[in-house]
Amino acid sequence: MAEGIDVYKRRYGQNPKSLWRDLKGTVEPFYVTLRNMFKKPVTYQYPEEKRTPYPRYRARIVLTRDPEGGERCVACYLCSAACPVDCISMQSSEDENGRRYAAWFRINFSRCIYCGLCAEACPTLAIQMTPFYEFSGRDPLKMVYEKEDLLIADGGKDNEYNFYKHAGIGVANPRGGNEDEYGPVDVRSNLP
Amino acid sequence: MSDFAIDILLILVKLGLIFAVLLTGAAYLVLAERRVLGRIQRRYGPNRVGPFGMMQPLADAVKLLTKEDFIPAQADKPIFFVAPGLAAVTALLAFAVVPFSPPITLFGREVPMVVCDLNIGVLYFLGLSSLAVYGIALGGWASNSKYALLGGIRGLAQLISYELAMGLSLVPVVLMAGSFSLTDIVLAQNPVPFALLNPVAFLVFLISTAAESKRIPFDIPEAENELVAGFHTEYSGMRFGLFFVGEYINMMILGSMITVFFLGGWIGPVLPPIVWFFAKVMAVAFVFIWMRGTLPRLRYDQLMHFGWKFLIPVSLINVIVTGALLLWLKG
Amino acid sequence: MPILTIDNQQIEVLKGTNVLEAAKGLGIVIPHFCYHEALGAVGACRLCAMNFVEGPVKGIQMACMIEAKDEMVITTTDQASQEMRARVIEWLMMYHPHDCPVCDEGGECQLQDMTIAGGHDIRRYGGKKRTYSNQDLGPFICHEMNRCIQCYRCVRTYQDYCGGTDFGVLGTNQRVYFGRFRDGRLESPFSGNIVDACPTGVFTDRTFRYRTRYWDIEEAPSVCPHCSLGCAVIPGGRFRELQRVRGGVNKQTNGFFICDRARFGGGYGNHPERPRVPRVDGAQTTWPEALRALRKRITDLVARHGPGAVAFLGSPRASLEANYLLDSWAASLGSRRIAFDSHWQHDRSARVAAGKLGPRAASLEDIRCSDFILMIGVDPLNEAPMLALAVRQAVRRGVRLAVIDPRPVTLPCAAAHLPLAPEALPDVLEALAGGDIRRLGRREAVLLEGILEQLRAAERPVLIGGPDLLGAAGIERLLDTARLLASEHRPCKVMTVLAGPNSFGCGVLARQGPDFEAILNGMLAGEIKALVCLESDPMTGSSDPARTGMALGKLELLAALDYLPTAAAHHAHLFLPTTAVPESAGVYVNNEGRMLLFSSAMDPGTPISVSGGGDHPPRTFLPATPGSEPRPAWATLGHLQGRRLSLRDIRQAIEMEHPNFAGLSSLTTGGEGKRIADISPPPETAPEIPFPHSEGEGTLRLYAMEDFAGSGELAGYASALAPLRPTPFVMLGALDAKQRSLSDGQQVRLRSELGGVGVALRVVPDLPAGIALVPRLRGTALESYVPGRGHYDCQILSEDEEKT
Amino acid sequence: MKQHEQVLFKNRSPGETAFLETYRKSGGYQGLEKALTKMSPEQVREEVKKSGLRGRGGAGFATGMKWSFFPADKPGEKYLVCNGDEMEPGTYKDREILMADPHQLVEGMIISAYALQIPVGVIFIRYAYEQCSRNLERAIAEAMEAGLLGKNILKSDFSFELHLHRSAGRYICGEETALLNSLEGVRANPRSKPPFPAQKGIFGKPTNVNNVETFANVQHIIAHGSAWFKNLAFTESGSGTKLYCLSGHLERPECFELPIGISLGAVIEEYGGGVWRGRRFKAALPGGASTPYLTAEHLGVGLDFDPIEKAGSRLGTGAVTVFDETTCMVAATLNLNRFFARESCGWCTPCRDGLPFINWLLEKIENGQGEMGDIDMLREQIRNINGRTFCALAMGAMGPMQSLVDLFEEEIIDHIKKRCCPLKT
Repeated sequence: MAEGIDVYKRRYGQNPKSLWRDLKGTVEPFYVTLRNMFKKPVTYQYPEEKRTPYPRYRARIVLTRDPEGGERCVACYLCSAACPVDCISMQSSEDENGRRYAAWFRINFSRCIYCGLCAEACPTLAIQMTPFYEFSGRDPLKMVYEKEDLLIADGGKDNEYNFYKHAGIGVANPRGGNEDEYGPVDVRSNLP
Repeated sequence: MSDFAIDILLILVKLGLIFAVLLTGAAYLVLAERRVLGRIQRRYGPNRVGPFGMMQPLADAVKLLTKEDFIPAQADKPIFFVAPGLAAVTALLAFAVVPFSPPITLFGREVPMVVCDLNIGVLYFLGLSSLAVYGIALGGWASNSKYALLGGIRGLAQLISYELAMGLSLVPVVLMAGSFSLTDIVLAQNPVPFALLNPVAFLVFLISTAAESKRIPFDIPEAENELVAGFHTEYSGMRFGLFFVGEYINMMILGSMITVFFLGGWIGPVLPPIVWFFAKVMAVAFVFIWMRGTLPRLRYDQLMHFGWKFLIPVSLINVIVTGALLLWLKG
Repeated sequence: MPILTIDNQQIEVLKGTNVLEAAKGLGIVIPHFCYHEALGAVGACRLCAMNFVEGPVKGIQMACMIEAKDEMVITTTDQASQEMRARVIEWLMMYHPHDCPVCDEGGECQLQDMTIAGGHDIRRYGGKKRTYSNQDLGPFICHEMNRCIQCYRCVRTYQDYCGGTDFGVLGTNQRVYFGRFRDGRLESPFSGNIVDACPTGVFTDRTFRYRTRYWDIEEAPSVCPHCSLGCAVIPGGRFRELQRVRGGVNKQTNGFFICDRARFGGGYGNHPERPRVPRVDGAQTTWPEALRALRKRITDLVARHGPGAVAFLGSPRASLEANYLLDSWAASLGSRRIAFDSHWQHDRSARVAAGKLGPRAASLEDIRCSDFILMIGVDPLNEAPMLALAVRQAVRRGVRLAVIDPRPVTLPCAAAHLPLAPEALPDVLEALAGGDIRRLGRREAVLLEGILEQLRAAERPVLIGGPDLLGAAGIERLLDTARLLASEHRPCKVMTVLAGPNSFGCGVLARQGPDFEAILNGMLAGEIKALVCLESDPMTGSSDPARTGMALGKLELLAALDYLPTAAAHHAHLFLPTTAVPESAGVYVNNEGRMLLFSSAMDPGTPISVSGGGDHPPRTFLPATPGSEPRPAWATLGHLQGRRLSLRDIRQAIEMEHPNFAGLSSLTTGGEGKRIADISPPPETAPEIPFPHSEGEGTLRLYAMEDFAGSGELAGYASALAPLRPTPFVMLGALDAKQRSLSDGQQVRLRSELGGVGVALRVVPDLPAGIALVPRLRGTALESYVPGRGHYDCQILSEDEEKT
Repeated sequence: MKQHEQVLFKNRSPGETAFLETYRKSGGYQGLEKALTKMSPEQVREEVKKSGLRGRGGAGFATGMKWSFFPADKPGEKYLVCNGDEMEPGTYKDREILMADPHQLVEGMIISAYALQIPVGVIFIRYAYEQCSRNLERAIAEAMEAGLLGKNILKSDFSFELHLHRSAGRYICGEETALLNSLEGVRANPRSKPPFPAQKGIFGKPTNVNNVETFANVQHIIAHGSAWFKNLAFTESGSGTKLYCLSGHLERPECFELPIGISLGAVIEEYGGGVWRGRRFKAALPGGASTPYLTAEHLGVGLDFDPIEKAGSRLGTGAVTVFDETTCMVAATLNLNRFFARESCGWCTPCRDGLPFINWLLEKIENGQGEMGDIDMLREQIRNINGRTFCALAMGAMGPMQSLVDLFEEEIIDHIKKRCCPLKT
């Protein structure tokens, strides 16, 4: 005990107020918790009471389309690289117009943790999170969604964006046909 | 039917009653704790199983019973099996000496409302609470897991440390009552309970029992965020359930002990003595739950520091002061 | 050895090192684009700016252009040099398209890394972007000029290093364009290197187009199995499929680059018909079943006919470990009938080289550093492509190169070519060694005089020969010549081009043992009842496929361990699948006796693209990977002998048994490898097998030769190489053609002992008289013409003549 | 208009070209005769060194000094190259020489070849100078015929063959190492220095490269002596005469041969006839498009190498381009920079991409979309381009650019504040 007091003195000096503060600090929380016990709980009683999530709520993932109705996803693998639980897999391919797209695209929702890193990584705004959260099942295979299940007929957030119109490699527009580009250089001419 | 047989029968009936009351009490104490903690945190707590979640303990029991009984590969199996039982049984045994009502007259026989009114009840209680250490120490050791072992060692150190303070804080009680029998101790508190007569011993005992029951803020052996689940990390199913139930039975035992030693046992006006007794036990249990909802966990060194450098000296001084006072009073 | 200070750290470097390399030695990596270790510094990108505080040069300078000197004090972290680097990156990124997501370089793009490292984050340039039109550069290379940052690496690789002429720089100022004059396939057999050289996505691998990302590829340092040079390659797999191969770095062998055969010819392991399941008598079965059956049948045969009834055939494309275990298995059964190459001439040549090459073995690096090169009977571009590139590096330094070969040896550099008939080659070697040149023809004598003079004057001459035309005897003579030409102060090094990646190792293991000819005779005589083939196909590999086929037909048991759908694997009574090179680890001993480790980049299995039918993978889940039955040959062979061995154990056992391989178990992958110690005593050379020649009217001596993409066993199964395979043709000298009034390009009939085939005629100006050449082209009528077998007698007739 | 002694333009008369006969009459090939018969190569080199002749191609490096680095006495292949790739905007002096009197160049090259003991010479001439190359072809043929060129010139032991090569037409070919590459038949990209052409030039052999005007001066030095040559100049440090090509907003934009050191004001007023349309002088480029601007305060500066450098510019090729008061300097500099950006060979990044970046910046400012931060950005670009490129082309472009931000910053700010070009009507 004597040493306890010594320690106390070393720590707080001779100020008796400190002891008072400590005692108060020990007892006061009991009052706080007791007071809270008589307040109304803030819990939503979920299945009976439903809450409308905010538009940026992160739940079921979709693949969106550009304004022309083309698939936005270019299968760049950035979402699968960003995914911390490795629930996204795909195979990229090239169509006859030179457009890169996902030959297949799969999200295993039974693994997904809805962290939103895929949507954040997506450079073409293809992969987006929706607020649809009532999403569960008993068969893991039914939670494995393929591209057909994921694609929606809408642009989602930032509806107007079309990656290929900005890419600068002449897939949607002819080469050099974007508004921020000069036409292709004629390398056989030295004329300015 | 001989008297002896009737005595045996009575003891068995009492035992059965106590067993049932204790186990259901422990189960509902879990529910109560979860509800109270919920309210402290402004949520409801379990309210889905049955009205007000009353069936929750049953659901928990079913769940625990049906869960896979998992044994780690390198575990020391016999000890691993025994440890949870040890924890629960030592807790249960302590109740043998608790008197929860004055003796009643039944069919002309005076029946003491205690399983066994030992004249050394206090020592019996202290001995059993020392044995409780084995449950967690062996459980932690036998799991062959670093978390469990660490939890077990911590539990060992903590329980042994606080036992001293607990024992010392009971010395003034024995001095004041002049008996080791719990019934005598209760009777000695009429009309003033020892909590008022000797508040220092009461507080030391309260804190020590909280530490003995390994509850927040003294849940160092479990400490989820350091040791996963401490000594019972590797336990699952009903074995875990035994540890779990043991803890809550322990809580009730300690509540009863506080009632017996300091709160005047069954003594109280108007209401029948047994109601008083249970009301007091429940009040103590509520305090424990309240404490859990309020205080954060101590650090290991703080815990040891507090036990050895504060509680033990304080209770020693209290023994001397109380002894001196009694000598002077009776003097 | 100058000592200089960079960012307050001192470093001592070799004289002539540039400051950029010196900084790299300290772990300070300054962004750079145009500098490449193999291509040198040209100071075009201006990115590696450092601040030279003290020393002979001052101020902001390009580190790659400045030689490290004593007392230089340099900072790389000061504001001025950092600003310079940030601005250079900004300039380079002015026009760069916004297409990283659809660019195959993304993830392994130096421009991405350097942009971040250089400190340029936001594009301030608000003007319009320059764009280019792309070219179709053929089946191997994709062109996306908009991404170009004009580091000139591609053209320096393609033109300067690899000697390609059909690709270059066009235009000036910011409209500089890298491409061909007009669309078309890049003609150089080293064209793929511009993919590795390009720091961004201008040139990407078309066979790898949109296949996968760098971070998803499983890669491991490996060794190219297509020829005997042992070039370092890095195969990469994903979804159980080989996705691509890129060049590795081994300064002793390939340096930094690889040939297109190595790069695009990796697909043999993904051949659609690859046998992946053990088979017993044509029926698929499980591993334990197949192993039990093989063990039982062999035990039965040994019990009935004695150990001599079982013969074994190793392979120059199997790892040293597997060949060794086959050898030890044969020994444990008591059979001495084991050969390691079904091609007699190749087998013998490898043994000669293994026995006699010794310290005179020239590595490719020795060739690059040599000062006179004589190539005799070797056609590098077809037999060992990277040799041609090594020779070119010497020639670029002004080194003279002489080629003595009947074939029209094309090289990416200037050479003096003396076309002599194959029979004359050993005489030439003898003349060079003995100095008696007069007995050759006059024209030859004059040229040889010059060669001999230069050989004697050179300080580091190298002789290079190949077994196809020289034969084992010729190889031996080549080694003797080198020994005679060398003196104490002046080494004369030799390189022998061998057949397979592990020919040398097989040569060491074979020593005095029997050759396949003896085994063949045993099979024909009925003494040998069983043959176990380890990753080898005697049906197409031996010098006489017809006779081999007959012999195999007489066997009671033909067991094959392989990963290719070869004829032997197809006909085998017992087949055990093994893993392809990118899927396995092991050691190859290359043609100079250098032990090179390769490790496994991926696991075997049916590719997802196959099991999913090109669409998404099947929605069924199995505990086992489909098609993953193949096991490494060494593991299977160990299992068959009841030994549980790790690769390390095997290597230690090899070291114990063959002290030549000292240091084998301490080798690491990705290193330069280690040359093996010499064998003593060298094996005896078996007498040549003469091939009859009837000098009839109009008969020509027909020699088969290797083709870049058409001849190799592995290359034959690599579908990506298809565009490089020529249509069948026969080459004839101008005089012979004139005599027969045949003209170039004409469709002719080639008639020989192997039957008649219609092929196109190529008239070559300086082919020796009386000689015709055909490439061995697998999968065509020319498949059965085996190089290195000697000559076939043939007649070449025009289609009309044939009809009459 | 005061007449000064004409040396290079001695035989100039409008519309006519002096060939061998005229040239000989005016004392041509006497220098060669003197050199070959009376002087040793060392003496010739010494004489040129004493004359203080400085290269007329733009850099102004002392010719005697350059020659002293040349391994003249070592045997082996060596080359003499004349740089006639005159493409600097505003410069046309070589054309004037070759149109008036091409033999001067031929003789100058023979003497130089003798001095440096070089057997082969090449004249690299600009593609557009068609008439000049015809004149040169004729002059060379005439000299060959007269035994002044070829084997054993003037019956001495010295032989020299001279070739004419017409450029394929690119400004960068005027850079000496790019010129050598161009002569070798590869892309006309500059080479890194060191090694200098004197050590490793065409095909790796020692090569001496000089300008047309420099060579043309050599024979006059030899014929009349270095003291005479030195006296021609106005200034103490200078020597000889210089062809000043006047252009821009002048009444009489012509080429005059004037003594070195004559003041800028005198040239403009006396010979150029003053700024046109009676307007006031605003700025001038004293030596072609790659030299910094001079302003009205510099009108008294003598047009010689050292004084101009003191004034913050360079004599360059002596091509004086004058801008009147109505000129927008931002637009003028943008025009110059466009030229350099277009003529970049595309080898190194700061030149290839940095100059277009500046183009974009200046265009933005000129179109009134500039922001105040753009001036800092411009300075930052200049700072990182200047002296950090592979060759001197971008450095030349940064000459006027640097002087634009130094001397005319107010004007740029005006552009930005008014959100348009203040001088555009």
